[in-house]
Amino acid sequence: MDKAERMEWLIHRVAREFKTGDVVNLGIGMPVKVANALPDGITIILQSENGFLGLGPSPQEGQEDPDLVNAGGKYSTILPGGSCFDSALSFTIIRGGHVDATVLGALQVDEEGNLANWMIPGKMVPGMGGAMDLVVGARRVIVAMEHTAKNGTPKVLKKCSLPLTAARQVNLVVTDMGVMEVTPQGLVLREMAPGVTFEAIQAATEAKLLLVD
Amino acid sequence: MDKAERMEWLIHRVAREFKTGDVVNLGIGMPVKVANALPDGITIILQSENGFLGLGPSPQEGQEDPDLVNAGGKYSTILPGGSCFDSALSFTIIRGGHVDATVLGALQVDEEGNLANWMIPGKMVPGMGGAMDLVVGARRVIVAMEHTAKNGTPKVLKKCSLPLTAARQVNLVVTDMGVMEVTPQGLVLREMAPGVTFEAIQAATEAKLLLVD
Amino acid sequence: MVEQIPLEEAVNIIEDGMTVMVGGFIGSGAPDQILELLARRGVKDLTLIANDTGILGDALSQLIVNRCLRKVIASHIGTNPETGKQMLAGELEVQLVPQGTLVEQIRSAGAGLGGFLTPTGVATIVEEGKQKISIDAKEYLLELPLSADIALLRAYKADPAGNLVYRRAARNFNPVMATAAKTVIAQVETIVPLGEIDPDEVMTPGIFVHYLVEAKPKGVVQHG
Amino acid sequence: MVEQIPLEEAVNIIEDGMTVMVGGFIGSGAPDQILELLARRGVKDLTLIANDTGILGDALSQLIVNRCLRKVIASHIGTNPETGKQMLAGELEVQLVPQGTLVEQIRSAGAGLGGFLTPTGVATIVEEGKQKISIDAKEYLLELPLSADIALLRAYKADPAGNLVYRRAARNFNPVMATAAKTVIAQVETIVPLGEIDPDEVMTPGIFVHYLVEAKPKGVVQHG
Repeated sequence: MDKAERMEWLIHRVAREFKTGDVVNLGIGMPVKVANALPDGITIILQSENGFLGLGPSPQEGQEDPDLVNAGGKYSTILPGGSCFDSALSFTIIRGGHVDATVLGALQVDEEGNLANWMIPGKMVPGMGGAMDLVVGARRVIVAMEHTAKNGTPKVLKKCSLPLTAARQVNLVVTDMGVMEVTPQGLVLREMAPGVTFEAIQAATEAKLLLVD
Repeated sequence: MDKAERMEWLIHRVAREFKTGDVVNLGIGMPVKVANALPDGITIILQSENGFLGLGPSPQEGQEDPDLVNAGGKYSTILPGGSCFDSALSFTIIRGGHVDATVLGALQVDEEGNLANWMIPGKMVPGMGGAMDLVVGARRVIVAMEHTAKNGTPKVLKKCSLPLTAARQVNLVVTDMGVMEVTPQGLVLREMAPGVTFEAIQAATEAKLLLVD
Repeated sequence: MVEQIPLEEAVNIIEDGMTVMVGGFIGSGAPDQILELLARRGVKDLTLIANDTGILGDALSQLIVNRCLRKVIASHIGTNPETGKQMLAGELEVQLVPQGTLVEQIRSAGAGLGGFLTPTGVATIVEEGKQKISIDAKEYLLELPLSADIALLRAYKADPAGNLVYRRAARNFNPVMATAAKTVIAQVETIVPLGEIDPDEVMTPGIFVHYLVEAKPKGVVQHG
Repeated sequence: MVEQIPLEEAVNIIEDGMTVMVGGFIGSGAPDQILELLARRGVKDLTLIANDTGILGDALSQLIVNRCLRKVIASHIGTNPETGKQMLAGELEVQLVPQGTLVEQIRSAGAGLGGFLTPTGVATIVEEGKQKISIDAKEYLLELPLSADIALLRAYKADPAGNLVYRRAARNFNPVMATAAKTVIAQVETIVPLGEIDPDEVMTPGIFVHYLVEAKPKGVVQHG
C-alpha cells in the first residue's frame, strides 16, 4: 500500500472502534474523517466541544448557517435529534465521562499512555483548547496519527519528551502501520496494516511492542 | 396600634427598602407579603429559588398551572419578561451576588448580624432549604419578624443560641417595633413603629440598641 | 441509547439498596407516576437524593410513609412531617444540605469535578467534618460530588433521541440530576417525532437519558 | 436595569486597562460589531478572557493586531498567528487554560464559588503553581474563579427586560460570561417586545444584562 492507502486504512480502522449510539468527539484534521468511514449500520453521535451534539456533514454551498460552525471553526450542520448548549454543559459532557470515545492526533504518545499533542516549547504553542479535558474525560482515548514524524523519527515512544496533554489516559493508538493498545504491561501490538511486518513497525517505534493474545 | 396594624407597618416598612429594578427573594410566610406593599411606582423583580424570575401574584382559581409553583409549593404566576431555569442557575443567581436583597423570617438574630432561622435541635428540623445560600449570597439581608417570640422573650439577642443559618450576614432587622441596622459598632436603632418608645423596644431586646445619627 | 418502556418496567429497574436521585421541588416536576408505583411495589433501603421529601399525600411522600428509604439527602423536609417524625425516632437517617450546595454537588459529579468551594454553611453546623480552604482571606467549605445509581426525572416532552424539554418551574433539579446517575429514567408527558424539538429548545441532551416512560403527571398537591 | 444604547456608546464604556470577557468560539457568537469599533477606537492594556483570539481578519483578531491587549487568557490561539507571534516576541502575555477549566472558572465567579477541583491538567504544565488536592485517591487541581469588569456577548434576540436567546453553536461561552462580569453588554440581532420571549426559551435571564446594542453580525470568517 502507498501512503494514501495506508492513511485510508487507518481511518477505516479507527471507524471500526465504535458501536451504534456511541457519543464520540473527533479532533480537528485527520480524526474528523473517521465520521465518513463508519461501517454500514453503525450510527454514532458526534459531539462538538463548542456546544452541540449531532454534528452532521458540511453544508452544501449556499446553505451555510453562520451560527453553526464546528470546533474547528468550519461551517457545519446538525442532524435531527441534535441539541445545542453552552460551553459549561459541553464540558460537563466531556469531563463528566459522557463521551464514549475521543479520537485525537498526537505529536508523541508513549507506552504508559501519556500523550503530548498541544505544544512544542518556543515553537508551536496553539494552546490545548478542549484536548486536555477530552483526554481526561472521555471513556476511551484513541490516538490516530501517522506512525512517525515527517523526518521519520518515532512518535510512539518509551516516554514523551514534549509537554503532556494528559498522563496515562490513552487507550489505543492507531497509526498507518498498526494498532497498539496501552496495557499495564506496556504497548501491545493488536494489528498491523496490510503489508507491514513486525520488524518494520518495531523499527519505526521507540517503545517495545508486545505480542500477547 | 394593635398587633395587626403593627404587622402592617412592618410589611410596608420593609417594602420601602427597594428601588425599581431590584432583584429580590422573599422568604415563605410573612416576607412574601412585602410584594403587595411596594410604594407606588416601585417595581422589583422577584426571584423564586425553585427556578424562575418574575414571580407574579397567585393565579385566579381555575387558572392554576401545575408546573408553576413558588418556592413554598404554592401555585404562582410569571410576569412578562420572566424567565425559567434549573436549580443550578437559580443558585448561581443567589450565591453569586445577583440578588439585591432577600427578606427572611428569623428565630433569632443578634447584634453581630448572625441569623438562626432553620432549626431547633431535637424539636423542629425542617431543613435550611435555600436560606443558607440566600443569606450568604444576597447583597442585602433583611430580617423581617415579630420583635419577640410568642411567649414574649427577645429574639434580637447579643448572641444567637440556636444553630446559625449564617454568620455576620444580616444587614437590617425590621420588626413590628422598629428598624435596626447591623453596624460594626452593634445594632443601631434607625426607626420605631408609631407609638413605640425607646424604652419599650429596648426592654423587648436583649442586645443593646444604639442611637447614633 | 434511549429506550421507551412501560411504567412497570421502569420501576423494576430500581433495586433495594440503590441510591436514587429524584427531580422535583415540593412535587413540582417530580416523576409522580414512577414514584407512586415504586412506593406501592415496596422497594427497600433506598438512599434518596432530592430537594425535599414531598408533601404528605403526594407521590414522593409515599416512599417515606411506606418506609422504602434508609437515608435521605435533602435540603428541606418540612413539607412532609412523616420524614421528621421518622428522623427524630431514629428510624431514618436524614442529611440536610443547603439547596445551592446540593444542586452543585450533583452537578460536580455529573461534570467530572472533584468538588467545589462554597461560602455557604461556613460557621454553621454544615461545616462539621468538612475541609475549610481560604481563598483571598475568605473561608470556603470544600463540598464533594454526589452521584447516584438512578435518576428519576420528569419532563414535559421528549423525542426518540431522549432529548428532554421541561416546562416552567418543573425544571428545577431535573437537568442537573440527568448528568449524575448511572441510569437515567424520565417520565415524560409526551414523546414527539424525531426532529420536532429544535436543537436550541433541548434542555437535557438525549445522551444523558436511558429510558423514557410516557405518562401524564397526576398534578401537584398544594402545600399548607 | 437594562438600557438599550447605540454601538458607539457601548464601546465607550470600555476603559483602558479593564478586564474584558468576550463570548464566541473562533468568531461564532462573538460580538463582532462591538469588537471592531473597540479595536478601531484604539483601547489599550486590556486583559482579554475568551476561548480564543479569533481568526486573523475577524473582529476579535483586530484587538490583537491593533495591540489593544496587555494579556490574553484563552484556551487556544492557533487560529490567529498574530497572537502567537506577539507572545513569542514577549510583547503580549498569554495564559493558556484548558477550555473546560476556563469556562468553569468563569462559572465559578458568576456562581459565587471559591473554586473547584478538576482532574484536567494534572501531570501537565497546567498544574504549575496550583494546589493539588486528592479526593478518594484521585488527584485534582484547585482552580480559582475568573471574573471581569466587562463581558461582551452576542445573542440572537433579546427583549426589553434583557432576556437573551442564543442560536445554535453561537451560544458557547456567552451565557456563562453573562454571570461573571460587573457590566454586561450584549450585541443582539433583534430586540422583540416584552412578553414575546417565552420564559422557557430564555437562556440568559435579563437580570444579568446591563446594556443591549441592536446590531446584526457581519458573519463568520472561515478558518483555514
